[in-house]
Amino acid sequence: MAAVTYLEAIRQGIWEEMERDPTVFVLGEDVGRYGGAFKVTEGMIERFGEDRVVDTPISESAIVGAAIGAALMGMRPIAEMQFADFISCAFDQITNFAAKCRYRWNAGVPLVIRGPSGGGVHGGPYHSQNPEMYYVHTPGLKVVAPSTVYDAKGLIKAAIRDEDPVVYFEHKFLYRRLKETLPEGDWTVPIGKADVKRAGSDISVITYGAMVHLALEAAAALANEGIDLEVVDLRTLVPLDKERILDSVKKTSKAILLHEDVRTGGMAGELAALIVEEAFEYLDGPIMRITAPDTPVPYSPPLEEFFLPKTSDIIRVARRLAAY
Amino acid sequence: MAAVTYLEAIRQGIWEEMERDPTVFVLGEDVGRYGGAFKVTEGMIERFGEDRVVDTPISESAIVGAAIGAALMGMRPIAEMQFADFISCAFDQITNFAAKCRYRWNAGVPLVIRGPSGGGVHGGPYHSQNPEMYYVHTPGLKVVAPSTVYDAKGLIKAAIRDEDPVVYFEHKFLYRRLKETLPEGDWTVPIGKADVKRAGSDISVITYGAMVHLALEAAAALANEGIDLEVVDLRTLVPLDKERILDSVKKTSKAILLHEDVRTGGMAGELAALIVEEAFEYLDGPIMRITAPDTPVPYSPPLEEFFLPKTSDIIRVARRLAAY
Amino acid sequence: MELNQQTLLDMLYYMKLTREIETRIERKLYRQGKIVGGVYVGRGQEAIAVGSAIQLEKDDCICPSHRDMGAFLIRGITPREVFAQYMGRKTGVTKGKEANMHMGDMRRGIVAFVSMLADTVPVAAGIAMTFKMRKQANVVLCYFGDGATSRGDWHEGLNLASVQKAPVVYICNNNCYAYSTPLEKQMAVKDVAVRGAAYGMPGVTVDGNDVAEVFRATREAISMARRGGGPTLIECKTFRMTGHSAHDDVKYVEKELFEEWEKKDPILRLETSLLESKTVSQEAVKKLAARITREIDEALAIAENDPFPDPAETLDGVYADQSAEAPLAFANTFFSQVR
Amino acid sequence: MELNQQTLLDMLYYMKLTREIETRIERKLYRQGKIVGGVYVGRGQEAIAVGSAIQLEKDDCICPSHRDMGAFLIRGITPREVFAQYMGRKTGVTKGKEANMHMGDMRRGIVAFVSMLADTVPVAAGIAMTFKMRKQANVVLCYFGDGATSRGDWHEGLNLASVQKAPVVYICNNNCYAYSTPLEKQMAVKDVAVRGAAYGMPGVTVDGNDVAEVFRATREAISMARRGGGPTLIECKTFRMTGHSAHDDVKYVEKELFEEWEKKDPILRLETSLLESKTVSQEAVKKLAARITREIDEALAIAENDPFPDPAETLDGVYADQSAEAPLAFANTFFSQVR
Ligand SMILES: Cc1ncc(C[n+]2csc(CCOP(=O)(O)OP(=O)(O)O)c2C)c(N)n1
Ligand SMILES: Cc1ncc(C[n+]2csc(CCOP(=O)(O)OP(=O)(O)O)c2C)c(N)n1
Ligand SMILES: [Mg+2]
Ligand SMILES: [Mg+2]
Repeated sequence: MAAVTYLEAIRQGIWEEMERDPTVFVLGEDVGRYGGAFKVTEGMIERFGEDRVVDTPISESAIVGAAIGAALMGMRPIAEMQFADFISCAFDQITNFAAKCRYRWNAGVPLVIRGPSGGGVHGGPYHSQNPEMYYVHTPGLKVVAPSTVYDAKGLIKAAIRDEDPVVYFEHKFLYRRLKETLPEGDWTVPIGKADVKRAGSDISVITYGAMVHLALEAAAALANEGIDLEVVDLRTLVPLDKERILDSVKKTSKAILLHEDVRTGGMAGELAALIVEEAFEYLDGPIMRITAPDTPVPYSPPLEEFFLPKTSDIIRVARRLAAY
Repeated sequence: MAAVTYLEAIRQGIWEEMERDPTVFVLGEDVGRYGGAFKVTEGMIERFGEDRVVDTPISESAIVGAAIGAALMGMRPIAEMQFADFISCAFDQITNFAAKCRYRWNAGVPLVIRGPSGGGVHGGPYHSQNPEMYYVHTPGLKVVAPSTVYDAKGLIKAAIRDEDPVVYFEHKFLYRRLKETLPEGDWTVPIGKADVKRAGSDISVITYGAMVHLALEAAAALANEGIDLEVVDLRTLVPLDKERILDSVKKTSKAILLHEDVRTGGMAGELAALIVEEAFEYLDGPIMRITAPDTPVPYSPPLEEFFLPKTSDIIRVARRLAAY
Repeated sequence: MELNQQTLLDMLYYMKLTREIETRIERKLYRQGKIVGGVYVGRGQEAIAVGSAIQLEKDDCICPSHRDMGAFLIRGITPREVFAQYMGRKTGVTKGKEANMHMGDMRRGIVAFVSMLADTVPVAAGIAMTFKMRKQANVVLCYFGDGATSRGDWHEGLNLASVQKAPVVYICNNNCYAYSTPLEKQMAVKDVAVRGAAYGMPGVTVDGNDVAEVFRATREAISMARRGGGPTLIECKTFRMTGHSAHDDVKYVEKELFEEWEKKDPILRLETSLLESKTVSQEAVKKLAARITREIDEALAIAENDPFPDPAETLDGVYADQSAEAPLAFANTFFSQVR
Repeated sequence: MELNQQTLLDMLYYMKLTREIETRIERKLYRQGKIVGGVYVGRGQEAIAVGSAIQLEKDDCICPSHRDMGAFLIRGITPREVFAQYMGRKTGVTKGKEANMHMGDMRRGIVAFVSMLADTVPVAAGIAMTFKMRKQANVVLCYFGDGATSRGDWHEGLNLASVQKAPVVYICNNNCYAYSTPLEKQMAVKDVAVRGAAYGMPGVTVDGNDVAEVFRATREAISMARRGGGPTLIECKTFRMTGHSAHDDVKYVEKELFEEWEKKDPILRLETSLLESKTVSQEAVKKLAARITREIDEALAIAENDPFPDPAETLDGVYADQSAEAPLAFANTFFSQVR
């Protein structure tokens, strides 16, 4: 088996599910002949035809609305947002319609909304966002953010098979930068399970998405100094794998919460609350957040560089926390 | 001076600002002759005319969009959402346009978006929401949620005068249930300042909106048992009055974080993170969250009753925490 | 479906049943404090839902809005379920989770309304696209008011349905008001139907108080949709013979307008024409009224004694694995004839 | 404004300036890796922005979209600012905070584009409503592509503007594609202009590659708007003579289409007609080209040496009290003639 990129892994996952299950289909802007702005759906229209690879007008709200309609009928639509930033235009359909159908009237809406999120490519304020918290905060949705090629494939397949609406944030910085040889056969990565990407004994770094790789870099750097980081990759933000998180913190007694998203109201807050509520007695130091600052994502390289959390930030904070 | 309700206080505040400043105007659905679904704008069209009290089509996104356009021109629009739930339909304009104008191109957008939020009136999933976190998590917005008649008036006036976009959530349960005699003259309540609604020494209950009253009830009840609650009313969620919050927790060493909004990704997470980050050494017990569960707001009375945080919840948790 | 005597009688039944149920809810139960939350009724507009939904077949779908009680009844929601729904009982269609007109059940092809007006418009397009993908000759009827046509989702939904030639019929009740806002403050056109042309779809205006006209326009649109001809926008001119909701004193509408439209009452009109053409006798009409009263009395008696949901159910059903019972997707698989 | 010789010459200048700046950006700077982020140009569409914006007066406003460079230039954005903007420099219009076409400056009556297509459409309505409230006889020109008309905000904005009789002119560049998506997959109508009727506003279609036609249609719409007659929708038929952005190989467009439209090039067309009518000499055209090259060379030389913003500026300006300088609201108070 040849190694595939993160992006190819997502394509493979969708492709396999479309082969396996005739109710799976894709819709979005330019997903057909063009294969999508990032080429995630490349080749699909040739294989599966126009009925199952639907080019839409620029109507994010209607894309999600139509996906809901199809899902109510037992289909399994995958709606692409050309950039995750544009999911804002479908916010109402996602949070008020898709998220609440099952609770309100016991109607399942097994759909996936996916798109490229994240910065590091000089996309500026509207092509770099990390919109996960808007959906994490909405009961009824599941939210997924894979950090590796393996997880990207396994989670997209699991998302498609899930009975509930799943918002799947892929990280565009990782699209072509990661490569991995994947196992053959039909396998998934379960939604709701975190993954310890590196075991360690001193500090738990709890994170997800592209930041996982910074955490691993920091861990490698700190190993020389005798600071042993455990890197917990959430993979799924909702439902949250509380057990795995708490186990890790109970073991290390110290936690760094790391995300690329802005700070206030970010995932780190939720994690901090969970930890102080349920593992207070185990804590040997303050819980530290490393996040983007509370600003839009700026465009110019020195600004974006400043905005994004860096490996050096993790190293600095970990040293301080280790010394606490 | 006669006592006024929470609702009347908001009307007074808007009215006074409209008298004071010709750039202030109101727009929204049924705000004109009808005076708004809850009558907040009653009488204004007769006083200020159709140009300054604008009835709009059912177009939340355009209402906010038009408010942005007017604000860019130096006007101070106040956009009413008939129910705060419907703010979802304007999410993109608020988070991507209004919130980011100043940062992106140094353009001020002094507008207010206001509407009735919250449950307790059997409104069901779409007339009971507490959507504050979607806006708290968006840099560039300020978010306000008054709990008293005094604060409601003082904060709406401050919001109108603010140079930045302010999302102002009024609580519909309080509209006609609270009454207060207000001081005469022109005064405001500063945005960004929390208020200790009851001083106490044992446990800080940090909260906002309608929940403040539950906290005060609980405090009264627990006083007999020798448990002395301090009730900190945030009033403003962004910018957060970190100093006041930390001062309180440093004094009491214990904190309960209380809100009507659902739990995951809620304000309590942000507060917990702040406290463990900055006041870890002062903590004498876990930080406890009391919130609505992670579900939509159900309709039937026994369900909604179960859903909403109750005074008895606070009492129970406070007792446990006091004994910790 | 033919517009024959039986159909006319069926329509009379459903229109009168609608009127009586809603009258009971608005003027009795609401005032008695038995209704949980708000009440919106479709008094004077009954011909629209009934004249259209009556023609649906087994696997068709409806997306009703907040004044389309008749459509629910035709799709098999029983009066007892309706009352239980409005009183927040466990036996309501949504088991107490949801309010009044927000009834949904995919087994009966009914999508639950979402308060955000026009949100069902693109959803209806998606259901219709599914019919097309599956090569099922089914249709969706999607209902909304004049006010809802101002929302972005309305536009996106109609446009998508049209580009996709999806088998959906969009039915607007133009009752001259959106809450207190008259048409001229909502749109600078006189007829909502002209908006069809913006999507390259037929836009027709009919007298919404004439059930036969509604029936015929819908029949044509349905037949075009089933044949793969794509969507139609039907505007039914009517008038809201109440306040916006039960608590609205509706001072903003001139009395004369109510008086004028009272004369155009769709039920009165159908009944009169059936009597004049001797399709039914006075006797039969009386019997029908009595039957309806009986049905409603019985339903209400049961519903009033129906239990409230258990508080702990608050936590159920946010996700599939928490659902008390099997999910109800696969709409049409489970569908069974309702009439 | 008269469509006289001077105006035609001014328009030629701005169209050519646009073309040259964008060519420099797309074919030189981008390939040299000097541009930060993506590049969208309006090659072949220059007549639209120029033929319309040229007519604006002091306190008027524009809401440009991503292929309207000419409108920025006419409103006084200098080539140096443009280059600095695209290279992420502190001297760019947005000081490095924002990307390429997202330039805005209320002092010059320019609203910065937001990527979410059509988001400026209701904003333009709000600006125009303000003119009306203040009884200023000013107008807003709001630009967008064919694809943007599918968005809900487009609908809500046009409807609101129309109900409010707000002085705004909505200008659609219909360049036959939205990214890779051809018109027939976006809408079931042939002309975007027909959508005007849905809002009770005039909808006119013009040849977008004929700057005089664009000029005349806009002049009429502007004059109607200033007189209080409300908004107009102008559709300018054109063609995108590039890929969607600099990285798009545009395989989905037939070569023949490019060849066909090449012949309709708006600059060539204006130049030829000015030469044929002897309004300008060959000599003058050459001089104009040389002047533009010189202006651009000079601007670029400066911009390439302009500093990047300081990293710490990342944190500035989210809120008013953090702004390094005074906020720039009150658009028109500060406005000064730009040409
Ligand atoms: C997005 C949104 N905004 C506001 C409301 C509040 N609201 C409920 S019904 C209504 C008026 C609806 O008018 P119309 O669509 O004409 O329907 P009608 O009630 O006249 O049948 C309004 C404004 C809502 N439900 N959804
Ligand atoms: C809401 C939204 N969805 C998707 C995009 C991505 N996108 C950028 S430009 C574009 C095509 C725009 O087409 P059109 O409006 O015709 O303008 P053109 O580029 O042809 O001038 C798309 C899909 C976007 N910017 N905003
Ligand atoms: Mg209406
Ligand atoms: Mg285009």
